[in-house]
Amino acid sequence: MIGTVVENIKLNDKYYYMIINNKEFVEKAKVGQFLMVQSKEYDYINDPILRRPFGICDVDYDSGDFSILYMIVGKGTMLLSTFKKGSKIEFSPPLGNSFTIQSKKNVALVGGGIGIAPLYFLAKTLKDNNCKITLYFGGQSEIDIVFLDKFEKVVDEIVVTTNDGSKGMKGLVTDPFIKNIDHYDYVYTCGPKKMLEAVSRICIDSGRAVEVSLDERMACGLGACLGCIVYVKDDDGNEIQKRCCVEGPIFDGSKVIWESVCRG
Amino acid sequence: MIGTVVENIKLNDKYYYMIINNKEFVEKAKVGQFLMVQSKEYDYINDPILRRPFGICDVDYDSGDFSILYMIVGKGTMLLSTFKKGSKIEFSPPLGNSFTIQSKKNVALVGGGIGIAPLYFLAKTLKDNNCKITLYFGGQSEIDIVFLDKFEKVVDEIVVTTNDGSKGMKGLVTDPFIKNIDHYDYVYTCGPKKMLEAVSRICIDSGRAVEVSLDERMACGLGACLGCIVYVKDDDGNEIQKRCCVEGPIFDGSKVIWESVCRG
Amino acid sequence: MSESLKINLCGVEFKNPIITASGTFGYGLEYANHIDLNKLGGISVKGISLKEVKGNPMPRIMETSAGMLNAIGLQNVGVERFIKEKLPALRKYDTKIIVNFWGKMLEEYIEVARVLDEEDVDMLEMNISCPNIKEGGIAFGTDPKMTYEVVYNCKKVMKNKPLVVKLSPNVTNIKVFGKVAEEAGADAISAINTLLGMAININTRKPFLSNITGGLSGPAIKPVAIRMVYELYKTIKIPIIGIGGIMSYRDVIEFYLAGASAVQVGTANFVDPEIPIKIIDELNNYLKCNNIRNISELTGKVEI
Amino acid sequence: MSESLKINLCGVEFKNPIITASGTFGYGLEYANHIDLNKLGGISVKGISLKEVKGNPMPRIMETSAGMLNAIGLQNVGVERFIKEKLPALRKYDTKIIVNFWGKMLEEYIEVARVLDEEDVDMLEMNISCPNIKEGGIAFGTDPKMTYEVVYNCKKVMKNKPLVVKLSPNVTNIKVFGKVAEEAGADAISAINTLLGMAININTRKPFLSNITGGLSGPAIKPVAIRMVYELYKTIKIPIIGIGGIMSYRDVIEFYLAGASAVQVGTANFVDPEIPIKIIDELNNYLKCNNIRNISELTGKVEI
Ligand SMILES: Cc1cc2nc3c(=O)[nH]c(=O)nc-3n(C[C@H](O)[C@H](O)[C@H](O)COP(=O)(O)OP(=O)(O)OC[C@H]3O[C@@H](n4cnc5c(N)ncnc54)[C@H](O)[C@@H]3O)c2cc1C
Ligand SMILES: Cc1cc2nc3c(=O)[nH]c(=O)nc-3n(C[C@H](O)[C@H](O)[C@H](O)COP(=O)(O)OP(=O)(O)OC[C@H]3O[C@@H](n4cnc5c(N)ncnc54)[C@H](O)[C@@H]3O)c2cc1C
Ligand SMILES: Cc1cc2nc3c(=O)[nH]c(=O)nc-3n(C[C@H](O)[C@H](O)[C@H](O)COP(=O)(O)O)c2cc1C
Ligand SMILES: Cc1cc2nc3c(=O)[nH]c(=O)nc-3n(C[C@H](O)[C@H](O)[C@H](O)COP(=O)(O)O)c2cc1C
Ligand code: FES
Ligand code: FES
Repeated sequence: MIGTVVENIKLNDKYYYMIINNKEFVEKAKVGQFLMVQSKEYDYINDPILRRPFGICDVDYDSGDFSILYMIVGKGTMLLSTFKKGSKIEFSPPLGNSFTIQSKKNVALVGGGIGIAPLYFLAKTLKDNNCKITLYFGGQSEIDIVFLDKFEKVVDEIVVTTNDGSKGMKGLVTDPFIKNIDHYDYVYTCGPKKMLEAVSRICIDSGRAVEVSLDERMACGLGACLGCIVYVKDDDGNEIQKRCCVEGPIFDGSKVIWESVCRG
Repeated sequence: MIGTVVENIKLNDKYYYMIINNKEFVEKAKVGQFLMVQSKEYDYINDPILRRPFGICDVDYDSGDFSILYMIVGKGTMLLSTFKKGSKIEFSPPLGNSFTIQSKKNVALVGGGIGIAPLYFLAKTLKDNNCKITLYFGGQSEIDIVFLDKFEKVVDEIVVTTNDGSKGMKGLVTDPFIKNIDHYDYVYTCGPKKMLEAVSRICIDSGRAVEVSLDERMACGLGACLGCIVYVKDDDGNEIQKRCCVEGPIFDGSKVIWESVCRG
Repeated sequence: MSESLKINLCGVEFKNPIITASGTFGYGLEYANHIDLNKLGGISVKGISLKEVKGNPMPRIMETSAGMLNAIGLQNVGVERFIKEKLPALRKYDTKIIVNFWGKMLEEYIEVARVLDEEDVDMLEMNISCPNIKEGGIAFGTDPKMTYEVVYNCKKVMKNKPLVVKLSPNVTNIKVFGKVAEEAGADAISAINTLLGMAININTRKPFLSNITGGLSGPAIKPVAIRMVYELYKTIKIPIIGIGGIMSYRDVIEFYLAGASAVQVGTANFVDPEIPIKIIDELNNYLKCNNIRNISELTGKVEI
Repeated sequence: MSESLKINLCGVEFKNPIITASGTFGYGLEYANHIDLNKLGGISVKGISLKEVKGNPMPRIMETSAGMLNAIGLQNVGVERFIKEKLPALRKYDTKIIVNFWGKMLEEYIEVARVLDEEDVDMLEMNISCPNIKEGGIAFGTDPKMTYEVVYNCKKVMKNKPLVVKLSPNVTNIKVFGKVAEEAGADAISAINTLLGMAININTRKPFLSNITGGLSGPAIKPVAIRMVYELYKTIKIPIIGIGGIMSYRDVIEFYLAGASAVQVGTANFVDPEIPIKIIDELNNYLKCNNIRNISELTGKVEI
């Protein structure tokens, strides 16, 4: 698919927010899905070569806009940050499975750093479904706490933590979360592997359902290359392979075999 | 060296004109020299990889601006055409030898297509040296005849030819040139190999000195890789090797062994 | 459908010479919702073995300059499930099906070839880049004697289908392997498979791939692939399917000039699943503009 | 000058491990007006032969995706003129001089080695990627017996200088060649030379290089180079100079982790002559930030 860059906003030195217009994409997009974005503007250039996966951060059904929130990591995201308003950009349709949407429940969203990205679309959808939402948002430092103003309008409560205490409480996001776990019926989480694993264990221990969104390196995004395998337990407890791009990126946190997950 | 793009003007679908600011470069630039330009904006991208050679088209000692006139050929020039005003651009210092500047002579400049580029800087310099200048400018078609308004202010006479007759006389640029060869003391030429060879033969036959500017594929531009060899006859008539980037790009047209020249 | 792209490869009629490369196109079906499979000349499916294989631990892929490394570990559902679960759905599309296959021992190669030869597929493509566990891990594709053995013995049990042998580029002299495969009865050669490479994450100090090394593919390797197709064309008489870094119709023409009679598009499918279709359209256009009646006229037409 | 980059390679003290690669840096002097040669760890000069060589007809170079092909044809002024015309000027700079050399026959290799061993140079680097005209064009670097012969015989006549043997990557098993060179007396290995490639101009239908094929270099080949350095490090005890696609200090670290004790920067010199100097500065900084006392601590430290 091809879209037009509506905005490509630098939030700070580490994070950017890109709004893209494409009606067809927006009509198909489901909450929790991702897309593969071509980060080079010219197809006659072969470096970088693969598309990059990003979670859908927000969609606007009226305007046909959708957005990604991204962190500068390497050459793909550096290039993305150079896209100017009005440029054309290439990407896949919405890919992967989606979050299960609860209604009228007390839910917790636990986001670590850039893991916050798909949680915004989720929060909006849950709000529409009359959930009471608490956002736990952890980062390394102040710079990682972005998008708070947007979340404030959607969620009922926000708890911020940073490792260095430069914003919110000092510590890990799981510290306040574990204390309040009893308040929630359902938990959704996205972020670094260590955090997802910790959140999942907390949920398992207290009998809460938890959905995690996983990042695996991807080449095709379509289930063809088998580059993005995640090992999970099936209902009988057997270890089985799932493709993060097709059967994921959303998994039941209690089923994931965490040692097999390689992306941070 | 690093400069700032002052302008990057699309002249038509095939030709662009880029003005770059760098005082140090301009101070060093000699007429007939070229530079190696990095056509990608980000050094973390490895395709395209090599710099591209372009003739110095014009310099402005006051402002510290210089310019290149370029034709879209492949990925390097396509990328160059996307540079925006104000962007940084990387390039080598002025490289190669330079044209011999005549004073108070009747001179002819013979340019074919993009070969016109270095002839503008040359024409300005010759005019400052009180030469009477005729420009012969040949192209495939109307689209190839660019920069005429600029030349009009500098040269005394312009003869335009196109292969298809869409602008100027129909035919080869050598047709009118051969008729008038007796008027000139000195000839300078740049363009496709076939034209350079023809112009050189005409000059040899009528005993005129001729300087040609040659394009060879280049990797280093500094005389190190030996990728740009041109075979010429030395004073004793022996075939010797010259590096187009160091001992060229300007050669005595009567000495070049034309079969050895591979670039069109 | 255009006449100018129709080709006949070992008796099989392809509507065009654009085949998606094994391992980059799954079992074909994964792409069915994204592009029109009916437009493709053919599909070479993920390498099939006798039994299901789970592949390597993660991570399995990494990008490099103008290329990528993969060490999927030949994960596949095994020949039986392939025939039962994948083939019927795939056969509904109007495109040729090439089954890429491999084994850990000679006997496995022979058995898979025997089984597939009886099935409703168009061609078999033997991948000899995999290490032979019986012979201590030396790949079938890097020892000419082993190449001969495996090709000869598979061909012996195949009564119906043409056999394409896919060569490894990780050899000193590709011509030797082309020649040996031809002598052993191969109907065509496909070249090249991936170059063996490695990349290390300097932050973690670990290799990017769990398998340590992996196969390098993409435009980075195209010059090596073109050279090998050229060398093979001068050496053997059977047709060559050119593979390696194809991104556009220009690359296809380049492979044809070097000596190819068809091509496979691999990594490009990840870059944009539309690329094979775009290539077909652009090739059509190119041939028309250049008054070339059939693309086969270009095979080996590099002017030396 | 920083202690953290100082290395000792076969008894020669380098102020840093960044050496410019043979053929990409001329005789060094070409770059003297463009960068400060005194900052470089060393310079490996263009491959020298017994007699002057004029090289291949044009065209000799072509760009490819993230790389380039070259078929310069080993043009050089010959050992005598090199010593007379180039070496004295080059020696004025405070950097180590490695003389890359080659021959068309065993006897030429030996003769050049003998001559250079007596000169004021720091190391010899034997290029064995060139075809041996006596043995019908088989490269010295693709037949282990020939590799042994040429290394052993050159080493025999060398009394003073360390001998680096530069391996060709166009072989099935690089470990065999590293082992053989080591056994024959090589003091170090450098790897890799260029991969054999080819590119065709689809408009003219001619190869882009007059020589038809050429050597592929640049970031495109880095994964192959890293893999080979890693394989060599596991196989031999003598130090390895890593080469292939180095563009930044990160690539240098990657080569070190794979097993390199020094590196050479080649194609990058064309991209920007400042790159080797930038790399040195950035390495310094990297080592400081990571509390690494000397870069040698990183050799072979990839975590498997
Ligand atoms: C399903 C999914 C959703 C994602 N959503 C977001 C998001 O909303 N916002 C965001 O900033 N990032 C997201 N990521 C991570 C994002 O894809 C990477 O940060 C990005 O690909 C880095 O590319 P690069 O070229 O800048 O980095 P490089 O390190 O240069 O990339 C090299 C290769 O590694 C891959 N890679 C690098 N980091 C990651 C990673 N963390 N996960 C997967 N692949 C990686 C790249 O895709 C590329 O193929 C998501 C990843 C996945 C799989
Ligand atoms: C001394 C000199 C002066 C030049 N001056 C000008 C000028 O003023 N204006 C202008 O438009 N062009 C000029 N050229 C030609 C210009 O360098 C090429 O058109 C340009 O490099 C094409 O790059 P590309 O990536 O668009 O094409 P591609 O074909 O994709 O380039 C591939 C490779 O081939 C080389 N190449 C392609 N065409 C040429 C060519 N004609 N000459 C040399 N190398 C080539 C490129 O540099 C690159 O390394 C000059 C060349 C030389 C040697
Ligand atoms: C992820 C991936 C998986 C692959 N799996 C196979 C395979 O199972 N069998 C095989 O013969 N080749 C396999 N290959 C090699 C490709 O079919 C092809 O030969 C190679 O990628 C070069 O082509 P390309 O540069 O167009 O990708 C695989 C390549 C990739 C990138
Ligand atoms: C133009 C050119 C000329 C070369 N000439 C030589 C040579 O004379 N001797 C040699 O051993 N290697 C030669 N090489 C190979 C390089 O020294 C180096 O091994 C190779 O380019 C890989 O490194 P890179 O990717 O950093 O360029 C040459 C490479 C290039 C690009
Ligand atoms: S990314 Fe290819 S299978 Fe998931
Ligand atoms: S371009 Fe390298 S010697 Fe001329």
